[in-house]
Amino acid sequence: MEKVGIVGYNQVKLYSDANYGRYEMIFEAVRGAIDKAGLKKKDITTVVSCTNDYYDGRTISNCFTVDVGGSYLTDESKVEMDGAHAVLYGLMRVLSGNHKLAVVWGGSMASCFPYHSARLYETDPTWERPLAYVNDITSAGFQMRAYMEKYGVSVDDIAKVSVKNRKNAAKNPLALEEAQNANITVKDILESEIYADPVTELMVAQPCDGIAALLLAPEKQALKITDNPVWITGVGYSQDTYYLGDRDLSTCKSMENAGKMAFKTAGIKNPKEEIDVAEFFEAYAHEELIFAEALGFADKGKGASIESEINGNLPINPSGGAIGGNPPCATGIIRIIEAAKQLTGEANGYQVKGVKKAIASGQIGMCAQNNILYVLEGSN
Amino acid sequence: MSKRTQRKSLDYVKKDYVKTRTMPGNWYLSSYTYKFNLTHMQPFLKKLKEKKLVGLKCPGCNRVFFPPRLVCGQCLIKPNQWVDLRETGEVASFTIAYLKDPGTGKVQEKPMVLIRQDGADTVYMVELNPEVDYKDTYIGMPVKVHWSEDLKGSLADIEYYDLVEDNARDLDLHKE
Amino acid sequence: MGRQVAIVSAGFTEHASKRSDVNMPELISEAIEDCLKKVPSISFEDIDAYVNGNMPAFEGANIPELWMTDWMGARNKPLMRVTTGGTTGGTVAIAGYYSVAAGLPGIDTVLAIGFEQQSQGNTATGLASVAYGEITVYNTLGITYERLTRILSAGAAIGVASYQATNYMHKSKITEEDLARVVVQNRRNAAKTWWAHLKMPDLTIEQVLDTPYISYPLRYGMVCPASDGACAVLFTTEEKAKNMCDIPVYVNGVSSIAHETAVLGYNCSGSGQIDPSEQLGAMKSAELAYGQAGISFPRKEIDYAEVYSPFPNQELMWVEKLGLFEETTAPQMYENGVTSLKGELPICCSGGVNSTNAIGASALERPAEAALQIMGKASNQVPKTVHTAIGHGWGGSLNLCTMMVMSDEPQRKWR
Amino acid sequence: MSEKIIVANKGPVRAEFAFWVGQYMDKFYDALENKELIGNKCPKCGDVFVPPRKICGKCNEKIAFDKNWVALPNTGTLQNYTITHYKVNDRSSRKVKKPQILGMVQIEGSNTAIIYRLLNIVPEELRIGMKFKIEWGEKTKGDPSDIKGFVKI
Repeated sequence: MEKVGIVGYNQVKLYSDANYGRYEMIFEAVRGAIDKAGLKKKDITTVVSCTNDYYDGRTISNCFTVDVGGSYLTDESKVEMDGAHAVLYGLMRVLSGNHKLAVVWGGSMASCFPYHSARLYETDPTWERPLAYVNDITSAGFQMRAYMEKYGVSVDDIAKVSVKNRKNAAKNPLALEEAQNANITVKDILESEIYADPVTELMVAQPCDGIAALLLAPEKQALKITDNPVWITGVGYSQDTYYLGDRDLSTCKSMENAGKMAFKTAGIKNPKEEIDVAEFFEAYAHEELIFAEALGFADKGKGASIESEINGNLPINPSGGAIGGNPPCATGIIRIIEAAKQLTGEANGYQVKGVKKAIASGQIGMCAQNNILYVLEGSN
Repeated sequence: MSKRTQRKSLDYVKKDYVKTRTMPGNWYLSSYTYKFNLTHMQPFLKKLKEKKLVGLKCPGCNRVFFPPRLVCGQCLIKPNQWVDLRETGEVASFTIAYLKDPGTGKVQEKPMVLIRQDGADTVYMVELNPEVDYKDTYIGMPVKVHWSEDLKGSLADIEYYDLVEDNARDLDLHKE
Repeated sequence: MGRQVAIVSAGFTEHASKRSDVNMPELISEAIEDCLKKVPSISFEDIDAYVNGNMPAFEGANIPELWMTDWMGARNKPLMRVTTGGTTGGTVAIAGYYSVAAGLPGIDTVLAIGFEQQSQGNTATGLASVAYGEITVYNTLGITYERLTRILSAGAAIGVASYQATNYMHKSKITEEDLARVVVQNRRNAAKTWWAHLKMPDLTIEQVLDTPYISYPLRYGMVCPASDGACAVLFTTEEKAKNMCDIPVYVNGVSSIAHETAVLGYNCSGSGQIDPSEQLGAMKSAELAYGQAGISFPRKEIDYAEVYSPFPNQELMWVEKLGLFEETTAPQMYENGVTSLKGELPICCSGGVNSTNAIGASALERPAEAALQIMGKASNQVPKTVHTAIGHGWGGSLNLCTMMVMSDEPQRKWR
Repeated sequence: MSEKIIVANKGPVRAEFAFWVGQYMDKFYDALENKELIGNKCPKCGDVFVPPRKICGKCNEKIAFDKNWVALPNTGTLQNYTITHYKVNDRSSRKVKKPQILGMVQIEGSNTAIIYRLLNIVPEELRIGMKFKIEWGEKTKGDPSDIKGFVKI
């Protein structure tokens, strides 16, 4: 795969109930990204948006965002998955050689829709949906139990992930205020209310309001726009089967496949050695460990042994990850932006030292059914 | 919409399929909210109360938006110049809706129009004076704002649009 | 950068107003089966990635691809979902093209699937929900819901199309008979297409004009049905395509242009499309796609066109806007039989969207059918040899437009 | 311009849907109505699916409708469980006082697990690998609610 450069990005601050209109927020994100890159509207050749009809409460959710999203008389499309998948489509459009500058934006306002109901609409309507026993809440419980039971992982290890991410989020000014907590302890996490046993409320990435935008350009074009682009050198994505009863929830097959494809594309032989920082879309604390294991950073069941603090061996989610704020459809883009920030040295306050290669992931579906992984490299 | 209109479809070659049972599902839009920023609308609404029309002009492309618009898509900037507009406009497009009166069951024809205010570069949906016969509606028909008696500083201050008597009307051979 | 992409196969399901015998995944598995049947050398193992789409509000299921994984054979495979309303199918086709063109390692053969099972939901509510959010702004700004219902009673897609129809009729000075003629041609063509929905072999113009108005100038007999159905198209690289079928169809140009919405603007702001039949977006998308494909004289170079026209006035309008005919001359071409099956430039010989509209699949069926015409495998095959064809899609509030230009020869000099 | 004016408007309507279940599920629900459990078997790998499917995702093999049906017992093994106070439906989600215990139970003779409530059991008793049996609803209607839940054997 040829390199594609990230030449600009912008994310609005995450709020649980933002004092923003939807269009205003989209405009702020997109305009901000274009301004950051020092470009104009006419430089945009393609726009890929990421919204979801059931999150926005309207069919054709990209219909009215043409003006504010920068796609006026521009080659436009919409991906209805996670934001990271929209970046994939933007990447494909750039790689095809048809486009010089792709704007990818995505996000939604979780304060405006019944999140769990919208997730319930994902389930099999002929079998599971009428009774709603399978939903995003219960599936999280099943996943964590399967992981703990199979490998004998202690609940403390999982709570530690949430502690780390919430402490990291406190250093990230754009993270969700409710998730920022510099003084949180494992005890606080375990004593918070039960979400779906064994998952507790504070292990969950809380849905919130937010939009993020990203600019992609082919190699030569990227170097014209900025001296310091971040390169996407590898991508992999994969989808697991649907029924929870068919899957081994203690691991993540789709992340494994995505990792294989991404590392192969980027020419990474030994991810454990080569990757300096990881930004995962962990919808729940245990998913961070499952993902790290699926990618081979630790043996199965030993994910908690990774030194994932900011100054650790392999820092994971120095920005606070999805636990630091999870705006549906934007989280994946934000992960890529945060990984890019680490590579350019812009992660003020939570910068990891000496980052050369980073990974970022996005996911969708119950128990992370579909995963996508990016490998990013800095320009120096 | 469809329940109130008369239906008649054409026959076609049909094939029947095995009928299986269904499972119910709902999409409660009433559990959703829609957030909008209407700050840019306020000066416009204030002027309406004074029986004045203003549009928002984009400094990039000089298009005038009536009603005002948050962002100009062409330039991707927020327009910020207010311009005064006249009360007249013209029918840019129209269609006729056929609605069954729920009480009598009689079909009523109603013209639906898009009006472009003179001096503006956008069209918007409004009502015509109910006395205008649907057969008289045509593209390019000149119209004028009919103000509501009770001005509240809302869009309803423009109650409907009156037809402006136009001598050239009968010369338009191609009116629909 | 980039590489040549080819279509090697396309499959359909039977379309009907109620496919009550299957659920959504079973429906698409029928289309996939039909698609793979035409390329015997290909099995599920050879498909590297999937692109999917439908218009979810019509079925009430969010991201149904997750559930359908096994039925598509997509277990442990890359999958991407794209949806853009009416153009969903076109978008899916274009995403299928880009998936191959991008040249991501290991992704050579991509199956693009579009589907819709509209009988499961209420199409009118589904369509209207596009604007509910915007309508509430009108209410906030002082217009009562009662009055809003009156203003909007022309309703949703049919509403925007009828505005467009009046404008088009005004410009080209045609009568309703011209509109009915398009319908008759389409429905008679549909009768010869195995998967089409409204098959009316003996339809006449009088019969169409005998139906009541739905909203002027469109009558019940003129508008598209709401169908259940699915379509699958197989994209692959130039090298692989040669081994898969006799006549691979090369995709030489794609575009999907968005324009601002017609009739109802965002945030209660009115629309910049003063004349909804002007369609700058369609013109720009044609320009872009023809540019990529190296087509300078569309009228001469294109042998077959599938345009997305739920309403007859749109078919006339699109063929003009896409450069196939001069402005306002399309109605005459239909009258003279230029666009008929045996004509010089046949249009929508599958019956078009006017006869079969499973929304998420419709715009994918256009390039699919155009590709089959080039391969010579179409159900209602045109007698002349088709070298270059286009598949077009339209959606949103008259603001989204997709184009795909296909040919039996790869575009050698492309960029 | 002065202060920001944000309005949050409620949506007006709801859309109703009726999902066709397809012939495979229809047959399955017919059996449920008679308090029987059936599944179908992949002719290639021999995996048995409850509820039945048209295609085996593992071998991408089409399972013919007219054969491959398997009658299954109403007992199974607990594979996984969770406890939650949340109740979700199409309209909203809310917290209820009494938590629901949901179990993933693999029906004997099948290769997938189905998710239902576990009845008459306290969380402390739960162990993965426990045997459960189906508690049928009093009045069956031919839909998923015919299975009321699972009870410990």
